[in-house]
Order: sequence, then structure tokens, then C-alpha cells
Amino acid sequence: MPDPPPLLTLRGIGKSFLGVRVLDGIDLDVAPGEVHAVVGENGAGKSTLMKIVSGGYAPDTGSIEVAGARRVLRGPRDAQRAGIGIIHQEFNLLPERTVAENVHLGHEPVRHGLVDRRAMREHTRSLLAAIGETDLAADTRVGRLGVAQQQVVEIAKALALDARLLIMDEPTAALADHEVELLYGLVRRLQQRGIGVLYVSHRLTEVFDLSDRITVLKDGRLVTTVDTADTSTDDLVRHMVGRELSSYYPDRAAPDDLGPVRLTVRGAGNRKLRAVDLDLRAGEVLGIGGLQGSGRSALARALFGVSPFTTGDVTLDGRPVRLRSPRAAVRAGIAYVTEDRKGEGIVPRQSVLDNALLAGRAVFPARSGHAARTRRVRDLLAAVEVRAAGDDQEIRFLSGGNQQKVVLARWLALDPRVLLFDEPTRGIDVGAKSAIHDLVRRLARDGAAVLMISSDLPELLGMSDRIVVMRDGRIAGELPADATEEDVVALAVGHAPEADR
Amino acid sequence: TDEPGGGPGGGSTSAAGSGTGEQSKFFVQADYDAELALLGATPTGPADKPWEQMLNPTMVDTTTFRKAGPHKLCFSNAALNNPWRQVGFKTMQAEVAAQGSRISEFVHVDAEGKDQKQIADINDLLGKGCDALIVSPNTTATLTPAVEAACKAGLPVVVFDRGVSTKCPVTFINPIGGYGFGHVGAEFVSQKIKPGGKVLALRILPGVDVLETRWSAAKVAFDKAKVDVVGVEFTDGDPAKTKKIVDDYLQRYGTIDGVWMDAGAVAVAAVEAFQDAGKPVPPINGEDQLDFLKVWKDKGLTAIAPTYPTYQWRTPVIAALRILDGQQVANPWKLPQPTITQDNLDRYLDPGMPPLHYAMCGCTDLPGYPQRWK
Amino acid sequence: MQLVQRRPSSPRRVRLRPGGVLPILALLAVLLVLVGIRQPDFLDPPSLMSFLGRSAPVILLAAGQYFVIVSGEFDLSVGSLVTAQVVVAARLIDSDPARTWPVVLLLLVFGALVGLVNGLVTTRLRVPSFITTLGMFLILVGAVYLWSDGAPKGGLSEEFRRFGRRAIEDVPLLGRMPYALLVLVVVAALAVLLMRSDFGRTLLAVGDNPRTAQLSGVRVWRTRTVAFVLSGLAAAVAAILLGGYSGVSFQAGAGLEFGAITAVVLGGVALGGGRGSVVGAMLGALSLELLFALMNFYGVSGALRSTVQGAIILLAVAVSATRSSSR
Amino acid sequence: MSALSLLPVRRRVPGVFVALGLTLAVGWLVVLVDGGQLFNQATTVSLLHVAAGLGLVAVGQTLVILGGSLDLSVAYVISLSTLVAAETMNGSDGALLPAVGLALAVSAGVGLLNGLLVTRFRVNAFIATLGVGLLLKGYLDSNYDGPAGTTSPALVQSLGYQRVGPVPLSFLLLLALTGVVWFALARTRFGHHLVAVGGDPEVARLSGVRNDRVLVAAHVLCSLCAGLAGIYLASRLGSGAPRVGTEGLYDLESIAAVVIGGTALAGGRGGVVGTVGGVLLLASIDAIFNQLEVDAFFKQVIRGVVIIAAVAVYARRALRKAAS
Ligand SMILES: Nc1ncnc2c1ncn2[C@@H]1O[C@H](COP(=O)(O)OP(=O)(O)OP(=O)(O)O)[C@@H](O)[C@H]1O
Ligand SMILES: Nc1ncnc2c1ncn2[C@@H]1O[C@H](COP(=O)(O)OP(=O)(O)OP(=O)(O)O)[C@@H](O)[C@H]1O
Ligand SMILES: [Mg+2]
Ligand SMILES: [Mg+2]
Repeated sequence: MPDPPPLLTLRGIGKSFLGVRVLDGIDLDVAPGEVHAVVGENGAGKSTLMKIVSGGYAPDTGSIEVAGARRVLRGPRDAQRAGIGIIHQEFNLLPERTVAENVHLGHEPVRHGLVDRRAMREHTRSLLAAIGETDLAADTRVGRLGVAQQQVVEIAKALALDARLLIMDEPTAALADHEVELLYGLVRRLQQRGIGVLYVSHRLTEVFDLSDRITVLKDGRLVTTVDTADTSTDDLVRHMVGRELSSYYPDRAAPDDLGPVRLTVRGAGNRKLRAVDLDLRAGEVLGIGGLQGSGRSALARALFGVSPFTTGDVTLDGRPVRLRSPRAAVRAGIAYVTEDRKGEGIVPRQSVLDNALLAGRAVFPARSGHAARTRRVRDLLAAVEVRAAGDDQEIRFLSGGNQQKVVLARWLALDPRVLLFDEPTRGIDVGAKSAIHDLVRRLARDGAAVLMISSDLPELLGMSDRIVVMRDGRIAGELPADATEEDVVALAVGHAPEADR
Repeated sequence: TDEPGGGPGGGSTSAAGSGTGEQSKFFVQADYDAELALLGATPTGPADKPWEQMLNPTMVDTTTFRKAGPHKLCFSNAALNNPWRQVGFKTMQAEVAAQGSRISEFVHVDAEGKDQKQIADINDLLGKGCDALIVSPNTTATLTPAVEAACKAGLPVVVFDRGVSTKCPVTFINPIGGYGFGHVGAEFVSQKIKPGGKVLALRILPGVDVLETRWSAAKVAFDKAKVDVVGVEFTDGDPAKTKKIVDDYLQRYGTIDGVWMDAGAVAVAAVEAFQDAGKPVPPINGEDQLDFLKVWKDKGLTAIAPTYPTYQWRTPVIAALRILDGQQVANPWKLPQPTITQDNLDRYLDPGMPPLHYAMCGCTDLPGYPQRWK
Repeated sequence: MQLVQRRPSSPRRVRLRPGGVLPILALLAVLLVLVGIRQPDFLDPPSLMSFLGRSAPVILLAAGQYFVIVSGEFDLSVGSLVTAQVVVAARLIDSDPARTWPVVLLLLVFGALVGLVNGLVTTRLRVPSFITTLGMFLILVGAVYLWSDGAPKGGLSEEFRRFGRRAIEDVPLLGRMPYALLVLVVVAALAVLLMRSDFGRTLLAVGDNPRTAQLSGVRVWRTRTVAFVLSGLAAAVAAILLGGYSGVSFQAGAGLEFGAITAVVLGGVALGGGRGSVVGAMLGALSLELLFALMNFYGVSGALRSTVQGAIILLAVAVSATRSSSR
Repeated sequence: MSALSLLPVRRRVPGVFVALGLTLAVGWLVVLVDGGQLFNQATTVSLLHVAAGLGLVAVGQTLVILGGSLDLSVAYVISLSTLVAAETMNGSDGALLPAVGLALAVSAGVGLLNGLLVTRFRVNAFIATLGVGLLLKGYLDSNYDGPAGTTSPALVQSLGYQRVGPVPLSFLLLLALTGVVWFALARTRFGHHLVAVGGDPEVARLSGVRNDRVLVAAHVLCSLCAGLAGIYLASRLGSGAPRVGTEGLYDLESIAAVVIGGTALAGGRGGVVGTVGGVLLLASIDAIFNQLEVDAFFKQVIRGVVIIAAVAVYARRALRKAAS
């Protein structure tokens, strides 16, 4: 143990929700200047623990000490007072308010008893600059921002507190690689200033790059705390999952697995996209790369009829289709797993089963009887390994990763011909991630055409049969499966000449 | 608790009653005595035109208001939100039509039951060059300042139905009033029931002066007759609520021997509640609405219908014109308030008119009858 | 699906979760006991049946309101719709028995139509339903007064009134069976079935997160519009029963919209949508009606009634709300 | 209520003022053709008086609605406040200030009760304030048979009837109150926190906002505004009136004015300036119809249509804005 008292000491933390034990006897400490990573499967209790430390939940048992002094945190405000800041896994932002207002919510700077708007703007600007985000105006409404920019705002919001201990619950889930680099720099600077960081992530590379120590949680219990230097990825995975994971990515499609062209897009565009040409073949996984705001999600949303193409043509299996609404897209056999799970993926207060049945119920009258449909969805929920107290549990009580799996099951139940995945494994643990990767590959092998957007470059490179990189609403170029991360980044930032297609 | 002091009137008696509760703060013994005396008085004026008759009139001089016609009459109306006011207003419009060329323009503003709006309305009318102003106040006390302002503007003001607490209008027109109404019904019910019988009192809503006086007179009568008033309930004028209340009281007490109510709106519903429960309809009072009169006749009820005649809506127009002619008018102008009994029931029951029409409209001789009221 | 921990997922926990019907059942039981103490013969079958029959319109309105509320909207127009329907029925039937059925049909169509307009204005023109239905409330009240010149005309036929007023007498066991109760039972069964169907589930999803619902292929606007139509239909049926029970008056529907919303919330349905059961909503309405009867039996004085009513509603909702909350 | 609108609406709406301008222009023309004058002194004064009464309530209502709550008890608070004020004054000018203070204190007490029910006891605002309204109704019904008390002449002459040109003092009071509230929303922590709580209570809580305090404060302020409206009405009516609030439909009309003014019923978006626009719009419609002597029921139909149409127009504008 380090000499100065630890910044944070947790002893015997326990928490139950509606009688279900979610955390049990967790001990953990963070020293000044230490980056302490917390890893574990989806639903292991990481976010719950972080919310307890930041005052969002009250623990049932156990004690919290901050810098050696015992604290009872009656709410987030108490935690802020104690110098604890948090970047939440789910965004905690008000879409109707500006960036500056969001960043300072709860602790607005005042002068003569009045909110000092100028100070607020300037402080926000400097915080954003510190994360390397210089072209995000402080008085933009947050609702207008894309997911990645919202993530940046969320980070700035936590930094604004000037905390002694900063909790980061999957801060990079929505970030692209170069932004992750910037975040690394930030964390190191914080570290140098003696600030402790609790870092939760499913990206083990980050964990190894950043942390001094790693704590592994499993099913609400502490498995082990290890020094990062003394452990390896395989060890960590074994602790987390309880078994070895042999290979990360399934085999790619063999040339004769590829079917005919299923989806073609010609000269299509809308307010965000221009001159998009695209071919998607049955049996292939087409990866879409690009920086944040490059139009990847816009492409998926256009294909799914959320904000449809206004020009150009789309054909599906050779027939022209007009994808004017999500419903039309679903009927045409297209499925879309959105990147904003909380806002667009789940119906929070409905059960797991109802969530999984939603699309089927809405669009197709039960083809082979209600009972059969329910049985099939139950099988799918089991197949994607959803962890819940039961399929009648409200989905909002599931961990983020498990929610994502339920959303996947919803679409799989429809046997879609084209699957649009927008960051499908965001916030998903290693075990489940590889399960999802297998699933995606299996779907392709069974003849579906998969379009997968991912900001996780290793995943993009590991999963795709072909990679299309977008920039400024256009397709910047196409890369073969054996491209490197550098190739993708070069295309995305526009340094390399656009490759022929 | 926080007893409001010094409402209009104030001197309240509190006879120890059985279940009738405390006497209303609106109860004024002197007014009560006066109204009861008026019930027996003989009106002056044409016998076939009760709306021109006066009870114990004191005439006032109006020569200062004399003006050459035709006239512009303005009317600030409290509301048009119930059948009584509807029938009344139609009668008033017909009266205006009947006056022909004597009235050049008749301006009507409806305050929709809002004091605040009526104050604004009156203020507004003052800017419109009216020759006379007729006001049917929404609330006595609260409209007093506005009416005073109108008097100060120099034009003759005629107030009817509810009064104002100022003497400045040229005249205040209304029938005998609530005490008379309440007393007649309560006397009838107490006389017809067996001693110790149970009476249910149904009221529309609390806090409306006209209705308060009706109940306070009934209370005096019931207390005097030592009637057991088992309940005083508010119905909001809602027949469904009325039926439920009567139903529950029937269940609670087994029988109800008499029903008194402060307005006829729910009379038929009350009667139906007894019928539906398979019980005989006890002595009951209603009002001069035709649906009640019809049930009364069809089912042979023991009933009475005190009235608050809608023909009083004719009188303000007549009064205003007389004032503008410089003729004397009575102030206050007390109109007779007939009661419909078993004996004269047939005279008032006109099956051709709609169920919620008021028999005492005095409108049969007006232009457009009966179409205008259908 | 894997179960993290099976042990506490007993049925008890499931029913106790927010939005369940347990709290309203408890309230209902307390009220029944209180009535039973004061007025034991109220619980005799015939009298209980009559009570259920006369409560049927309000319960139906609560069911209708439930569909709208659970989809995330409000319907403030139901009270005025009931009034309008009763007045229209009286004028059209004009005491002619032969017109009864055509008019009943017309009322249903009219109710559905008003619901449709509410729904389309809310969903297609994106006017908040509070405003849409408040506007509709003003329009209906104004129009019906205008149309009937300020006083209801005509009359309802005995055939029409039968639905709300009469009963099948001498039924074994139950004593009597009001027609209104029959109608209620049928409609309630339909409502429960509907909420179990795909439509019902979708409706809940729409109320919970319309964005997700839309991105799952739900036609959100259509679903919500249907909810409004259902509310309009429920108001039509309620109007037929209520007109039958108490006859024509402008007061027929006054204040019913607030009663219905109160009942729905009392029944554990969340305003804002996405949670609660139609059975709870109907039980909420029944509890309110029972509360009124209770006050009649205990002779709570007329003017104090609203105080007692307000206090009991606040208490009931506060108790169930604080019990189900956790941090 | 949360999902009334999926689409973001720009904050600086007051598009209601466009509707107001149009309404006044068309109204002026129609009244002119009818042979009248819309903007004569008497009419303008009446219009502004009506607006002042509703406006005072609606400004308070804006606060609670912005915070994601609602107050249906305002109508009863108004009535209560007229009575407390008028009875305490009892016609004497000396008791003016204590009476005003007492009326406001009682109103604030009701607001506190509303606030505590909504926060501590987690009763939905709709039900909580409806219930508190019923409690007050019971009190008023059983204790008052009609108007009571007498407003001090000084108050009647000042707040009630004093005016500067065609602008009544009460309307100036409304403008001042609006200014204060606008400033509070834009420039105080309370304002920022209130809008945050209305936008997303969980986000606000996790950001360290003390939601409960903020909401309780909003409810107290709302009731204070209703109390102020009551004092104003007492000054107009000359006495306390137990039904003036409900007869005036101040509960529903204030909410309608707030929503017409562009504030989202779900909370978190809108402002007090729009509310005043909404109030003026409603009052203008009234004034125009009054001038034209339109039948009250026809007027009600038109009002219903105009309210829906006005909001529909903003909704469309917002839709187009969001699409661009
Ligand atoms: N408010 C709540 N009510 C009930 N159960 C909850 C609640 N919040 C979380 N849980 C349960 O607690 C468990 C732990 O959830 P938590 O969000 O902490 O997991 P996590 O480790 O952060 O997972 P992920 O990696 O997917 O984010 C899950 O089983 C979840 O269902
Ligand atoms: N909830 C939403 N509602 C409406 N539009 C949305 C929503 N979420 C995302 N969008 C739109 O989709 C776009 C996301 O695609 P964008 O053009 O930002 O490219 P991207 O590369 O997918 O960026 P990112 O990495 O942030 O997902 C956003 O700009 C936004 O306008
Ligand atoms: Mg988590
Ligand atoms: Mg994206």
C-alpha cells in the first residue's frame, strides 16, 4: 500500500436491487495518481459500483473512505463535494441545453449571485481544448451533436468538477481511435497531477495501456486485484470469463461463401450524404470506417429509412426499393441495431421478452402463431446469452451489454436479409463480444448481408470482408480485408489518395 | 377555524335543527320576513302580465334620464350556461323584438360566469354609447364596484335577478326571491310527510347567493316543523350523481319520506332514483321545468313546484324603456312568484315545449313563440 | 437466457413492482371493509350488482383513458364528449323508440370520429395532446350548446335508457344483472384481451420510448391514434350507459375526464406512458366510485366531501408511490 | 408526458408573437368592418386586465411546467388568496401590507404542500395538485357561502383600477414579474437547475442538482404567483370570492397559455416570455369576439380551434426547423 492514505477506500460494499444481489463485499482502493482499472463481464456490477462511489446509489452495506475520512454519500452532490467526478456509461446530458450549460450543470459559476455565462463558456472552451476538441462550440445545443461529440461533452463535464478522483465508466466506447489517443494523454496528465482514476472498459488494450492495477469483478464479487505489469490479457480474460477464449475473430468468408449482390446504392444522397455508391453482397460483412461525424451512422439511418435518401437509387435483390420509413425497411428485410441504445434501442420499462418481440409484433402478424414466435425469441435470447433475473424483468435493470444483446435478439427474430450494425459491440464484454462476432459471421454465412459500422479498428479489421471508409458524407475509398489500421486512418482523414474501387 | 366576518348581511340565526347544520351566513332575518310577507301580498298591475306587476311598490322619479328614442340598450349578462338563463335570455330577446322600433340596438355581452370578465365587460360597454345599461350580476358583492362605476358614468342602470350592494341603480328587479322559493317547497314537504319522517335535501352547489337563501329558508321551515333532515347533499346539478346519492340514502335509511331541493334541475333524476329502487316517490318539490311537470302528472306524484320565473327577463327591457321615457318605476321592482300546485298543474304543462323549458316564462304572447324557445 | 440469481424472482416480487395492481386492490379491500362495517347490506349481491352497474360508465371511461395515457398522451375531451353524445342522442331519438339502434350506432361512430380527430391532430400535426383535447373539449361543449340553443331538446327512448337503467331481474345467485354491468364485463374482457395482444404490447412500447418503437417498425402515430379512437369509443359506450342511467342533461359528462385520469393513476398507471395495466385503471375507477358511496353512507357533509376525497386520493397514491421507490 | 414531442424545438420560439400580431391585425380589420374599434381605450384596458389576471398565474405555471411538473390547484389558491387578503384587510388601508403578506404566505404554504407531495411523497404532480385542489375546495365550500371581506380601498384604487394611459398598473406588475422570472431562469442557478430537472430529472440528480429543493421552490413560486393573482382579483372585485379562480378556469387556461407560448408540457424547454405572448393571444381572441358580440358558445368553439391551430403552427415550424 502506498504511503499517503489512498484517495478512495471501499470496504465490503454490497448492493441489492429488488432482492437481487448485484454487488457483494467489494474491497477496492485507489491511490493518488493511480489509474485503477475495473473489468468484468456485462452485468458484473461495474457501473453499479461506480454509481455507488459517485453517490448515484446508496450502498446497502460497506463503507466508503475518501482520503482516509469515512464518508456517507447521500447523493451525487455529496460525492462531488468530496472531490469525486464521474463519466457515466450512459450519457447524462440534456439535449435541450448548450454544451456549456451541460458541462456546468449543478455547479454553475456565479458572480454577484448570478450565473456567469461568459466564465461558463470560456471554461468549457478550455476544457474542450484540453481533450483536443477545438471545433465544438460551447453554445451548441447538445441535442445537435453526434454520439462521439456527446461523449466528449460528457468527459468535459466530469473534468469541470476538478475532482481528486475521476471515475470513467467506458469513456471510449463511443470514441474513434485518434480520440482515444487524446484521452490517453488526458488521463496521463491527470495522473501526473496526483488525481486518481477509476477506469472501466471492455477494451483490454486500453486497460493495459493505461492502468497501474486492475480489479476483476464477476457476478458482483471481486475476483482479484492485480498489478497490470504482472498480468497478461489471457489471464485477465480467464478471470473475467472463467474460461479461455481462443481466438478473437471468426474466420472471414471464403470467396465462394459470397452470394449475389443483395443491396446496391447508386448516386444516393441526402442532407448528410452525397453521391454514395455501395454494393453489399449476401454472405459478406462490409465494414464501414471513418471518423466521428463522417456520415457512417447517417448512411445506416438512410438505408433504414430514418432519414431517407432524397436522391439516387437503392435496389434490394435486384428490385428497386423505396426505403421511406423504418417500417418500410423492416418489411423489406432490413434490420438496424442503433448506436444509441438508451434513446433508440430499448423500451426501458418493458420486459426483456417484450423488448425482444417488439419489431416482430409491430411489423409482422405472427407468422406461425404467437406461442411459436415467443418460443423462438426465447431461444434467441438464450443463444445470445442474455443475463437477467428472468425474461419478465424490465430491461432497464439489465446492464448495458445485456440490453444490447436483447436488441440483437429482436432483430435476429426477423431473419433479416440485410443487417445494419451501428457499433454493435459498444460496451460489450470480451466474452459476449466474441459471441456477437461469431453471431454476425454466422448470419453472414447463412446468407445475410451485413453492414457493420465500428469505431473499434481492430474489430473493424478483424470482422470485415471489405472495408469502406467514409469522409464528409462521402465514400472516401474501399479497402480489402487485409488492410491495416494505418490504411483506414489515412483514408478517413484524407491523406491517402482515394483508392480505386 | 377561520370564520369569514361581515359578509353581506351578517345577522344569522341558528335554530337548533336536526341534521340541517348551521344557518347560512347569507341568512338575513329581516329579508326573510319581508319575502314571506310578500308571498301573501297582492300585486299591482295588469293581472295577465305578471312581469309588469309589482309587489308593494315604491316608485322613483326618472325624469333626469328622459331621452328621445330609439334607444341603444346594453346588457351585461352573467352567463348563459344553464337552461334557466337560456329561456330567460330568449324571452328577453323576444321582448326586445316586441318593442319594435323603440330599440335601435341591443348589445349583449356574456361574461361566461366570470366576475372578472363581467367587470371588464361593463367597463367596455361604457365606451359604447349605450342609452341604458341592464346588468344581471354574476355575484352580488364583487360586481358592486363595476356597477357603481357605470352609475357614475351617468346612464340609467337596471339590475335584475341577483342584486348589487349599492343603491345607485335606478331599479333592481327580481321576483320575491330565494327565501320564498325555499320556504314554499319546505312547507309543502314538511306538511305532507308523516311525523318524524326523513327528508333528504338536495342542493346544487354551495356559495351561490340565490341558492343559499333558498336553503336557509327551507332550513328554518324544517327546523320549525321538527323534520328529520337526514342529509344535505350537493349534486352539482348532475343527474347521475343525484341518482347515486338518493340510491345510497335509500339503502342507508330504508326509506326517505320527503325530498326537498333548491333547484329543479335534478328533480326528475331524484324521482327516477325512487322508481328504479322500486320505492314509492315521496312528497317532493321541483321547479317549473316541463320535464318535472310531466313526470309529476304522469306518475301522479305528490309534488309542488315553487318557481323563480323566467318572465323576469322581460321586465328589465320594459323598465329601461320606461326610464328613458321619464316614467316612474318601482325600486325595488318586486315581481310575483307563483307556485305550481296540483290544482294549476295542467295550466302550465305544455307538452309541445322541450323538456327543459320553464313553464313560467310568460312568453306565449311574444313574437316567435313557440319556435324561438324550441 | 441465463438467470443470474433465481432465488428472489418469486411471483410476489413481480406483482409488487411499480405499476402493479396490488396497491389498488389493497385500497379497494379497505374501502369494501369500511362500507361493510357501516352498511353490511350493501354487500348483498343484488345491491352490489346495482352498484357495479351504475359505476360501469365511469369504469369504461377509465379503460378508455388508460389506452391514451399508457401511450404517453392525455384525453381531456372525454367528459365533453359524453355530454355531447347524450345531448345528441336525445335530440336525434326524440323519444322515438324506432330510432334507438341507429342512434346507438351513430354515437359509436361519432365517438370514434372524435377520437380519430384527436389522434390525428396530436400525432400528425404534433400538437401536444393536452392542448388538442383541451381544444376539443372547448369545441364540443361550445358546439353542443350552440346546436341545441343552450338547452337539451328531445328525449331518450325507453329502449335507449334500458342499457343504463334496467337490469335482468331474478338472476340466481347474483339477484340481478344490470345491462350496464353486462356491457362492462364484455368491454373489460375485450380491453384485457387487447392489452395482451400484439397491439397492446406495442402500445406500451410506444408510451415507453416512441423513438425505439418507431425504429422497430412501429407506426407510432397510428398506434397512438388508435388509442384515441378507443378512448372515443369508450366515451361513446359510457355516454349510452350514462344517458340511460340518468337521462339528458348538460351536466352528464362534466368533470368526468379528471375523474377518469385520477382513476387511472390511482390504478397504478404512470402518466407519461409505458406502464400500468388496464385492470388497474378500471379498479381505480371502481375504488373512486366506492369512495363516493362510502361518503354517502358515512354521511360526510356535502361541502367537506372534496376534502375527504382529496385526502384519500393523496394518501393512497403517496403510500403506493413511496413504497415502490428505491434508490 | 415525457414523449409528447420527439423533435427538438428551438428555444428562442416566441413564434406566439407572430400569431398574436396576426390575430390582432385580422381582428382589428374585422372589427373595423363590423363598425367598431378594437383599440379604443376601454377595450384595450379590458384586454390588458384580463391578460394581467391570467398572466400572473401563467407565469407561475411556466415555472412548474418547465420543471416537468404541473399545478392544477392554482384556481383554488387564487380564490383562497382573494379571501385571505380581503378578510384581513376588511376594508381598512392600514391592514393592506399584513393582508398581502398573509395571502402570499398562505399561498406559499399551499405551494410547499404541493412541492412536498411531488418530491418527498413522489405523487405525480397531476394527482398531487388535483388532490390539494380538492382539499382547498372542501375548505372553501364548507367555510364560505359567497364573497367575504372587503378589499382595502387603497388597493382597489391602485392595483385594481389605476392605469398609466391605457395600461393598467396590474399589467405593468405582470411585465415586471415576467422580467424577474425571465432573469431568474436565464441567470440564476435556480433557473438553470429547474430547466435541467424538467429536461431529465435523473441527469440533473446525477449532476449534483438537488431536484427536490428545486421543484419545491418552483411549486412555492407558482403558488405565490397564483396568490398574487388572487390579490389582484381581490382588488378588482372589492372583496374575496370563493369561486373566482374556478369560474375563471385559471387552471386549464394558464396551462394552455404556457403551452401556446412554446413551453413543452414535458418540461425542460420553453420560457416565460412566450407565456405572456400566449396570455395576450388568448385575451385578444376574447376581446375581438367581445367586440363582434359573438355568441359565447360559438366563441368557445373558435377558441378551441384557435388554440389547437396556433400550437399546430409552431409544431410545424419546429418540424421544419428540425429538418433543416
Ligand atoms: N436500477 C437497477 N435495478 C435493478 N437491477 C439493476 C439496476 N441497475 C443495475 N442492475 C443490475 O445489476 C447488475 C449489474 O449491472 P451493472 O450495470 O453494474 O453492470 P456492468 O458491470 O456495468 O455491465 P456492463 O459492462 O454491461 O456495463 C445487472 O445484472 C443489472 O441487471
Ligand atoms: N437520435 C437521433 N435523432 C436524429 N438524428 C440522429 C440521431 N442520432 C444520430 N443522428 C444523426 O445521425 C448522424 C450520425 O452520423 P454522423 O453523420 O455523425 O456520422 P458518424 O460517422 O456515424 O458519426 P458517429 O461516429 O458520431 O456515429 C448525426 O449527425 C445525427 O444528425
Ligand atoms: Mg456498465
Ligand atoms: Mg455513428
